[in-house]
Parts: sequence; structure tokens; C-alpha cells
Amino acid sequence: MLIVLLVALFGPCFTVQNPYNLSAISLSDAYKPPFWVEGGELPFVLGTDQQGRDILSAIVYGSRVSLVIGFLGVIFAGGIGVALGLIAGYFGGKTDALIMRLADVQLSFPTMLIALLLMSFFEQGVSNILIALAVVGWVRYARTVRGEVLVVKKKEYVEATKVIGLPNRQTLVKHVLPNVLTSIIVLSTIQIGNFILTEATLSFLGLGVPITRPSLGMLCSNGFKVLYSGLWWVSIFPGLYIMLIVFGINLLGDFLRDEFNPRLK
Amino acid sequence: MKYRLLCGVLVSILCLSGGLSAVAADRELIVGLAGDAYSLNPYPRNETITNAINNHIFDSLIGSDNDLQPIPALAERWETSEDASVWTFFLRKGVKFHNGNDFTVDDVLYSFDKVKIRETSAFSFTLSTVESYKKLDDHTFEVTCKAPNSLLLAHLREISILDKESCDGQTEDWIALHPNGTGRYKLVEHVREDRIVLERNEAFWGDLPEPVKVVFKPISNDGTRTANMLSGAVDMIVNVPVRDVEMLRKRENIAVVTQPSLRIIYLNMQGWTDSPSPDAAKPLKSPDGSNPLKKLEVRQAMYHAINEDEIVSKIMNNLATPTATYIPAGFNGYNPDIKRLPYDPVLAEQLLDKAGYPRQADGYRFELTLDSSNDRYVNDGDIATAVAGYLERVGIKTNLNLMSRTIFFTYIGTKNTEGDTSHLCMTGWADSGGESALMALDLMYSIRQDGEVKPGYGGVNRSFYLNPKVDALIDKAISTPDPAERSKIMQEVWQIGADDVVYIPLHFQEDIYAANKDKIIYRPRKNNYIYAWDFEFVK
Amino acid sequence: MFKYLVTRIGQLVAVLFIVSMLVFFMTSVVGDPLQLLVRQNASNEERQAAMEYLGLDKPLYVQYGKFIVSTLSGDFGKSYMYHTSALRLIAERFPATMEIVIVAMLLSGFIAIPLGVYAGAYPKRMLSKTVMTLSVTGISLPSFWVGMVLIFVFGLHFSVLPVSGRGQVGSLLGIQTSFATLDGWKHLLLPSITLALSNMATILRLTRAGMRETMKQDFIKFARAKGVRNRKVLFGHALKNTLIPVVTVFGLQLGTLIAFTTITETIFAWPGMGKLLIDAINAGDRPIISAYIIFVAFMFVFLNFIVDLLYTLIDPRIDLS
Amino acid sequence: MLLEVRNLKTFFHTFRGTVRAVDDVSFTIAKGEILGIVGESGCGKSVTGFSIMGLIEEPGKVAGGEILFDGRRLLDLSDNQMNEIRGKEISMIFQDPMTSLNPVYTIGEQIEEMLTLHSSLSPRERRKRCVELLRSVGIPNPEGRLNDYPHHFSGGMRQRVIIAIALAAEPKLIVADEPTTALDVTIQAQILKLMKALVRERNCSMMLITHDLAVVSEMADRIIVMYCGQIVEEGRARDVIENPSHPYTQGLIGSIPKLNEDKSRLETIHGIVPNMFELPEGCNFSPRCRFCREICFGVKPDFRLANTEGHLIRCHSACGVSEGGNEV
Repeated sequence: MLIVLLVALFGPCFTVQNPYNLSAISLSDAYKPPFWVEGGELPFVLGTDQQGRDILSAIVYGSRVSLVIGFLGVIFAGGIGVALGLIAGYFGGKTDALIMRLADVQLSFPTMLIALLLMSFFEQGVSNILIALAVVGWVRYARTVRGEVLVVKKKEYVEATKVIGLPNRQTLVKHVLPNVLTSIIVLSTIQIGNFILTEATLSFLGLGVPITRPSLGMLCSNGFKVLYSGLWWVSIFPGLYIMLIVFGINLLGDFLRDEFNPRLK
Repeated sequence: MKYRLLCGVLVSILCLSGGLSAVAADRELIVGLAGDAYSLNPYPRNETITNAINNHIFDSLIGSDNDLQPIPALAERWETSEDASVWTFFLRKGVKFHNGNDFTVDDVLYSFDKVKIRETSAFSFTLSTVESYKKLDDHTFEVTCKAPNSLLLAHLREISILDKESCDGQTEDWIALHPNGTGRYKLVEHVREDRIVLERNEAFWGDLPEPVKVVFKPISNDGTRTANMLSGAVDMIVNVPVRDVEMLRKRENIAVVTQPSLRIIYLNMQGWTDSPSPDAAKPLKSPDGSNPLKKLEVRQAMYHAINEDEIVSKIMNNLATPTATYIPAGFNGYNPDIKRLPYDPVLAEQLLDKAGYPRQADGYRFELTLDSSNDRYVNDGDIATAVAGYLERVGIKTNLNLMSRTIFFTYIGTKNTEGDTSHLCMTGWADSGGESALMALDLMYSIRQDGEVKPGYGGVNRSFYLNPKVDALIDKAISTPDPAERSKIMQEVWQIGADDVVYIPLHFQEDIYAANKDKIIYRPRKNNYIYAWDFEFVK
Repeated sequence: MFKYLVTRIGQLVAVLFIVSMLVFFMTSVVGDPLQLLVRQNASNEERQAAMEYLGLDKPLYVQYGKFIVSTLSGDFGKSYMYHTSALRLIAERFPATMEIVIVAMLLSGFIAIPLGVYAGAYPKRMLSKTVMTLSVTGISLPSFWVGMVLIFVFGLHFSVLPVSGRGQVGSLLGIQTSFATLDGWKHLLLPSITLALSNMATILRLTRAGMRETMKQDFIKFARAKGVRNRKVLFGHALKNTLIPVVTVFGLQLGTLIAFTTITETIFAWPGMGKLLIDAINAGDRPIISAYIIFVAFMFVFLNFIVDLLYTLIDPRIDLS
Repeated sequence: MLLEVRNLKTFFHTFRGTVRAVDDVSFTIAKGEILGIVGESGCGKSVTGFSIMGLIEEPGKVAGGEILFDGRRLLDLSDNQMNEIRGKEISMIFQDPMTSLNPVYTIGEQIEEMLTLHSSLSPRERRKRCVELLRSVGIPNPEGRLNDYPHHFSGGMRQRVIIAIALAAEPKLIVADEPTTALDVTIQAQILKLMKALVRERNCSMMLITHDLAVVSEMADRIIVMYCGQIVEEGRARDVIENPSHPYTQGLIGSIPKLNEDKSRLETIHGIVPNMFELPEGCNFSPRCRFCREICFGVKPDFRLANTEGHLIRCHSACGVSEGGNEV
């Protein structure tokens, strides 16, 4: 995980080209295989894609985009979702009904439509994707958290806080939240991957990040078009890197959960 | 509807489970298409796949040969007045609809009436130039045009003829579910997005096509279509992705058939206006605030800066033809004298300097935004990216604005429904009629930022090209019935367009098909319409 | 309970109302339905006629009023693309989508939950670790990728399963379905697996996390002390206590799959609803989009109602009213 | 002898080292006898209970010794065989009634599960038996409450339910792990009384694990005092309570407040329980012992007879024997 982060942060200093700079890449380098395969050559260690972008450089830059999308997406979606879920589950009644029906409304709209809507208002870009992900992603958190809060709030230690007159906000943050943390962490580790993939899918549908600033997902979906033609390196490497990231995040998530969950000790 | 579908399904099961033995299985054809027919009512949608499938079931008065030139179909022959304004058509006799009804003039006039209803017909434009039509006898009728119109045949070609007797008084839905034409094939079943099954109409008036039964399978994903071809689940596929061609060619039993299509990919530049795209998110910016695209040298420089050969070889895998003009060779109005401006970045930079746009301190001359779709044309996103790269290298800062076709066409529309937003965009255009004058009418006829110069003309003139001389030539061509003479006028029009660099043409896409060569031979049509009668069985 | 039901139905109406408004707003912004009706090079006159035909020339609130009135009478209008009733188009496609979704959900339920239980109960074992590692693949591979690879491996390389499309349908209990024929099942398998894969990973991980906590609880030890067999302890006592988040996500996934299987259906040329939606969105086909989304909203409200009921069945401590 | 534990060793292997939670513990329980095991938390008394039940979980492991129950070696039995014994022959009562009952099943279901597992009664008979059991543990309106869930019950009532479950299959031995710790004092007394009555009535044995000497003194026939995984004192209840011989036991007894004695301060045992990873070389109690001598730091003490028959202590300095526990 650390490696992934380091690569994302400092990798750009070491890449052979800046894949975002259109004048730096040349079509004449398109579809070069990795250097160990016949026809491949340095400095394109992992080969090049359809625009002549060095895959390795593109992965390094792309991972920054993807990580930003994954993490910020989870922070936004999770932040909204957890807060609303806590409130809905804890207060119940009309508040719960309102929030949950809002969730139902939200669920009915496909990510794609929302992304399209945003695109027709704003320019194509990462912020669009983030808004779309947050708008779509909070529901899952809210519903999961709410479900658990419904159980937790009936527990004695929570009811006890009412007796001692603790303000609701403190009860929620100090006593309810820690007890639903496991699901949140699990969900988040899954969602980061999910968001990176959602972005890939949006790219697949032509609604993702700008083609000049490819994310891992976009690299992967670009390359996927030529997978059957034997140009495997274009999509395999970004794909593997996504797996690596998701795997790292999951390890991190497991660690966090074990570390902060007193119930597992 | 459901009941009918159900029946269809049941019938097909019966067929598949043995009843089919009556039909020679080796005369059966399965084709993987890129999409489904939207409706088997031929009028509401005007779209390639829908039209092609409906053409199996329905005939028109006029047919097309392989070069898209008109040939007799339900109309056996026709006569025209001197100035091409009054046309008389003589219908074929003894033709029957699938349900056994006779084909007469009444059916033609009924169909014409229906076609004109804008609410339910996408073909109303075909009769917009027609003043009136009247029945002379059961098999003869007369059409009077508003103005001399040499293009009537090209338009009538698009009108499928319905059976008045069975359709009159029925709803549009009913007509769509009970397609009844005079065509070579009858509908067996249509399961939306899954298959359309047709069987040969043994009572067809002309030569019987070879395939006895045809199954069209809509498979919209490129990779899946290729996979179906590889697995042998289909006998032929259309729109093969360019990158899959090499791999398919290596297969012993698969033949890849390619043919230059009518679709040209080109760049539009707002070069005839002082305030290009004021509503764009990132408007055009030049140091002195002028519109650089107005300068011929700048347009020429951009032309010179683009290495089209490299685009074709690297992005299109050599499956595209670089072009200097907008219609393919061999078509009416083609001008062989027009040549591409060669790739020459050095010359491009000189031209830009000369035009008064030297490189500034930041290394750039001026700033543009290139709008393009990324899911409409073959590898459109990649082509646009490459173009932006070439422009950057001669010092033109190029923002790339790629979008889905869903919003792209509204965004760049000449009608400016959402404001004038695009000064440089990459689009494609094709005229399935293969008629130069029709194409120029849309592409070259003057139009202004604030509206049409002549209603219905210049519909996709996104450069806002203004040239009365060209307008006059186009008007003249349309009223010239003689194809050879018309061709000459059009050659002049295209020459003027090329000299003015109205657009930067890139290439013609190639239609690519893959077929099972042990079983069939396919001769593609120029307009990418798939017809079962273009297939021949090997054995 | 009755009162609860009435409230929920009231909420349903409110949800549908809001959804209809949003849908209307979105479809009026996204996509240009005129593209379907008129040619790109159409004259202004043609465009104007089409606008009038669609009622797009009227102010937005008038359009919305009309839309609501016809929607209330169950008429979502005719699809711009297909020129036939939007609702019927959806109904036509619904069974095909349900088929792959049902199989996918059964697969993920019957594989992921037991594996999750196992991995949660014995986190240190080799098998658990393998399962967890593999499940990462499930959530880190895009579905279009998985679909293509499955087609490549099973459809082309081994040629054991058909590449795409829906197979023969047969009659089962009076319903036309792929479940009734072998060919149908063969066609079902790959798309269902593609759908199931990412679901499985999510459900597996949630189950495991819950199980790990539950297994530390006293009542598990108490159950063991009662002499309850291991399997019964895991699936009888522990699992039921971890089901709340699993059921929540299961419900969401089920709804999402039914509503938005777009990619998988496209890749497998499966004639389901998801493909209809994406085509409609691409074309700006307002009647289909609005009918579809209102249908989906209805379904989600219903599904979430079921999930809430399940909560009370699973955990008696939960009191919804 | 119903239960005979010989040299039981249960270790926990963690990556920080091995914890000898139960180290060489031997004792017996006779039929109908109530044995109290006393000690501070972490002394290994619960682990001993779980070892007998065969419920030691990773990373714990029974490392040695023998457990003979009714003539059978429990440690040699498979998990399935153990399942036949658990609940039916040895049942267990847990410390916290709030968490021991599965919250998602009715108490009827939870009692019935025991009967389904360990009896051949018909469903109707099972139901009848459930009602009887609930009534016998003093739950009012037992028929009506069978379908209630644990959260409908108060803590004391839940413990009664747990006792009912423990008794359901007529076990020969009940292991009660701190059965009253989580309850109010008034309810504690009721529950203890109930347990004692039920055990006596059914003539079964009981192993009562607690940190509360007062509880043990009322209930037990014999007492074992554990410290750091080892037995430090063992004897008849009366002997141990009235005449505690090990300094640790003395400390424990001294720290119980007594109503009839006027004292400004309670006695405490100074120091804390040693780190289980680094036990002292000699006597485990040596760092905290008031009577500690040189030898105590170097050599592990062995059992010695205290002044009465069957009263054993593990201490070098038997000096504490006569002095009682009242020194400050």
C-alpha cells in the first residue's frame, strides 16, 4: 500500500514522459510491446498504448487519478452516508422515513444518467466523477449504517447514555459510531475499489475522465478493446495495478478494523 | 403483442426442434448486426439497421444497384418531363403482398400519404419537394414537383410501400407488429434485442435470393460480435473493430471483407465569423482577440500540421482511406484533381507566423478547444487526441473536449439550441444516397451564426461557410436532371471548398465485415446496408 | 402493522412524485430527443414541427403537468426510439433480466455467505486466506473485463458455452423462461457469473467481518457449551446475528442488478432491461427513461420495505414503528 | 469421583510469548458436591472451566494433563463426542446473562434447542418441559414468556433462563462461571439460593467459578483458590474461609467488608497481578506477599498440608497459618 502511495506521489519524477502532455507523446510509438517482448524497446518498459503513451508512465499518473477518485469518493460518499445513516437509524420515525425514502429516490437513478447530467453542466473532469460517485455512493453507507444502528441503539450501553443525559450527538459519535465501524470499514475498502471500477465503467461508456488524463480504469478499458488482438499489455498492466491497489486497501482496511475494534481483541 | 411474441417463440422452438428439417439448413444465414431494428413499421425511424431490415420485407418503387444508382423495382419504368418537374411511373403488374393482397397504385398513394405525416414518419422530407401526385390508372401514376427536381428518384428510393387494404385504419403499433410488404423476405419472429428471423418469400416478383432463412442477431458490443464470429455462432458480422481485423484474418475459415464507406471524418472550423463560439466553456483565445481561423493561412497550416497517414496506420490499423474531398471516388461529383495538403509541420509553422500568430512567451500562438465525440465514430476519441497532439506541436494550444454522443451533437449543433459552443469540432458525415449535390446542400450551403440563409439548407455547415457563388452552383446542380452535367457543377463546388479549406478532411472510414468463407461469400454495399441477397453460398 | 403499511404506501407515493420530477428535469437536460425524430441536417421547420409533436415547445411546467397526468393514468407515452408503448417495452425485457439476476443472486448467496461464514469463523486458516485474496479479484476487476475474459475462456477457448445471447426459452409453470431448457441454462451461465462475481466479493467480505465479531460473543460460547454442533453454531447462532448488514447490501445489490445490469447485458447481448435503459439514455428517449426510472423507484421502495421487514424477522430487537 | 482433573495445563501461544493460563492444576469433584474456584480475574479459573468443556479456542491449547469425567478421558474425545457430553452431562452457566443468550432467538427456542439435542422428547413434550423448567427457576407466567426474546427480560430473569437451559438436559455437572457477577446484589442472593436449591434437588455437582469469596462461602462444599494459573489453596469451604492459610487467600478474605466490624479502611492486597508473560522465578505471589522470604523469590513452592485434613496450601512460609488475616 505504501508503495502504491509512494509511486503515486513521487513516481512522476522518474517517468520517461509526461503522458498528459500531448506534444510529448508521439503516435509513431503506438502499440509497442513491453521491452522483453520482441519488437519492444526501451524506454517503454511496459510498452505503449494506442496513442504512443508509455504504459508505465501512464500507470504512474493514472494511479494518482484513480487513488484520488477512490479515496475522495469514499470520503465524500462515506461522510454523507454514515452521517445520514446514523441519524436515520438513531432517531427513527419521520427522520428515518425521510432519509431512507430519499435513498430510494437516489437508488432509482443510474450512475450513468447522473454522470451524463453533470457532464452536460460542467466540463468533463475528475470533479464530475467525484460528485457522481458521492451522489450515488452515500446510499449504500446510509442503509448499512442505519440497519446496524437499529440494533445498536437498543443495547444497554446506548440506552444508558440517555439516562445519564448525554446529548444525542455525543451518544451517536462516541457510543453508536464505534459499534458500526466494522461494516463501515469493510464497506469502504470495497467501495474504494468499486469507485475506481465505476470510473472505469464510466470511461468504458465514454463518460469518464478526459482521455488526455487517463485514469487506471480508463487505461484498462481502452486496452480491453484490443485484448483479443493480442495487445495484452495495454490493459493487463493497469488491470493488475488496480488489483494491487484494491488488495493493498483491503489489507489496510483489515488492519484498521482489527486495530480499532475492541470487540475483536 | 405479447401473445404474438409468444407464438413466435413457440414457433421457433418447434422449428429448432425438428420442424425445420423441411428448410435446407445449409441455406440458412445467421448475421451478427451491431444493433436491432427499432420498429418493423418502416416509417417512424430513419436509421441504417432499421431501414436495411425493413427493406427485406418491404419494397420501394425504386431500387439501388451496388453503386447506389437507381434501378427499377416496384416501378417498372418511369418517364420525366423536360425540366424534371413532372414524373410518370409505371408499376409492375402481378405483384402480391405477403398476405396475398394485390399491389396497386392505391397502395403507393396510401404509402405516400402516410409518409407525409410528420408525427409518425421520419421520411416526410422525401416528399417535401413534391407538389402533388395523382393516380392515372391501376398501375400508373404521376408526380408533380414544386421545382425541377432531379433528385426525386433518390428520394423515392427511401419510401417503403405498405399494403393499404390491411393497414388502413390500423394503429401504428399494429402496423409495426404485422409487417406486410412485397419484399423478398417474410417475418417469422422478432424478439427485441435478441433476434429477427426472416424466411424467403417464394412468391417474390424478381429473382429469388439464395438464403432460405435469415436470422439477424443484434450484438452491440464489438468484442462480443467478434467472439461470436470466432465461435461460429454467426456466419457473418458487421462493423468489425479495426484492431480485431488482423487476428480474424489469421483464421482459416474467416474472410475479412473491407470497403471504403461513405462516412468521412473531418474537422469543422468556425472560420467565417468574428465571434466564434461565445458560449463555449473554453472559448477560442488569441493574443489580439481576433479569430485566427478566419485566416486561410491558419486553416492551411492546421491542415499541414496533421499527419493523417500516421493516424490511419496507427489508430485505424490501415483500415481507413485518407481523403482530400468529401465523396468517395466513383461517385457523382467526385473531383480527382483535389489533392491533400501534405504533412509538413515546418511549413505549417511558417504559415502561422505569416498569418500573424507567432509563438508567444509560453510557446503557444493561440488557444483552441477541439470538441469531439468519443463513442460515435471508429476510434473517434483517439483520433481527436492525436489531432490535438499535432496541433500542439506547431504551437497551437489545444484543449480537448471529448463527450458522449448523447450530448455531443446538441453541443455542436448549428442551430445553437444551447448557445454557440463549438469553434473546432471533429465530426463524420455520410450520405447514403451517394449524391454529391445532396451532400453539398447540407455541408457547403451558406448558413449564419444567427440562422439559416435558405430554409433547410446548410444544416451541418458547422464552419459557417458563407459563399454565394457556391450556393448558386448547388441550386443549379439540384435542378439539373442530367447526371453528367450535374457531376461537373459539383466538381467545381468541391474545388472551391478545397481551396478555401472549409473543412479539414481526414479519412473515409472503412466498413469491415467478417464472414465464414467456407459457407458464404458476401459482397458489401457502399452504404453499409446488409441485404440477404448480397450473400452467395459457397456450396 | 397496518398503520405502518399505510405510512409506507404514503411514502411510496411521495418517492414516486419526487422521482418523476427529477426524471423529468434530467431528461429535459440530458440528451436531445429531436435527434431521434429529425435528421442532423434537418431544416428549422422540420425541427419546429418535431418540437411541437413532442410538446417541447411548451414551457417546462406545462410539459411536466402533461407528463404527470398521463403518467398517473399509467401511460408513459410512446418511446421515441421504438414508437411503441414504453411500459410494454420494459415489461417485454423484464423476464430476461430477472433470469440472470436471480441466478446471480442465488450464486452469490449460496457461495459467498457460506464462504464468508467459514472465513470469519476461522480467519487464520489457509483456505480462508485464499478465499479472501481471491475475493479481492472480484472487486478489483471491471465487469466488462470479466465478461470478456469469460467469453474468451469458455466460449472460445474451450467452446463449452455459447458466447452470447439468450438461448431457447421453454415453458415453466406457464412462464416462458430460459430456466426450462438446457440451452437456456447454458446461455444464462456466463452473464450470471459475471454479475455474481463482484457481488460475491462484497457479500463475502461483509459476512466475514460480521462473523469475526459475532464469534467472539458469549452466546456463541454458550451455544457450544450447550453441545450444539459446530455447523449449527456457525449457521444457526452466529450467522443470524451478522445478517443485518448482509441483508441490507443484498437488497441493494438485488435492486441495482435488476435495474442496472447495463454492461453485462451489453457484453453478452442479453435482451434485458439494462440494455434498453442505456440505449434510451443515449438516445434521450424520455418516455422509456421516465417509465423505467419510476418503475425502478417503485421496485426499490418495495425491496427496501422487504429488507426492513426482514430486519425485524432477523433481529427481534429492531422495532420499525 | 465425578470429575477428576490431573495436572491440567492450558497454554496460550501468542506472538508475544506463551501464557501459562492454567499450569499444572489438579482437583476433583465428587457427586453432588459444589466446588468453588476463587481467584482474581486472569488467574486461570475460567480457562480451567473452558478446558473441561473442551472450549478452548485458538491461540489457546490444552498442553497436558488429564480430565476424567465419569470414567471417560475428555481430552481424548473428538469434537463430536464432546458435543454429546456438553450440555447433556456437563453444562455451563456464563458470567454475563446479557450476552450469553442469543438475541435473535426466543428463549423458548433456546431452551428447546438443548432438549432437541440431548433428549428424545416429542415437540409437545419439549414444550411442556420448557414450561416446567422456566417455572422451576422462578419465572412467572412461563407459558406466556416462552416466545419472548432475551431483550424482553431483565438481567436476573435472563440468568434464571440460562440456569433453566443449563438444567434442561439433567446434567451431572454444571460449570458456573461467575454466575452472579453481573447482577444486582439483591438479585445475586436470589439466584444463588435458587442455584443451590436446584443443584441439591437434582443431586448434580457444580463447579462454581467466582472472584467473590462471599458467594463461595455460602455455596461451596469445598474451595480452590487460584493465582496465576495455579492452585494456591484448597480445602473444605469452612476451613478455607475461617482459617485461610495462604497469604493470598488471607488477602482476599481481608478485602471483604464486614458489617459487624468497624474499620475505617478495607484491607487490600498491595501490588498488581504479575504480567503473565514474565512470571516471577519463584513463588508467583512473592512480589505481593507480606510474608515473603528469600526462598520465595527463588524456588516454586509445593503443596503442603495446612492444619486441617484435606486443607492444602502452596506456600513456603506456612507461618501465616495461625496468624489469621487480620493484620494490617
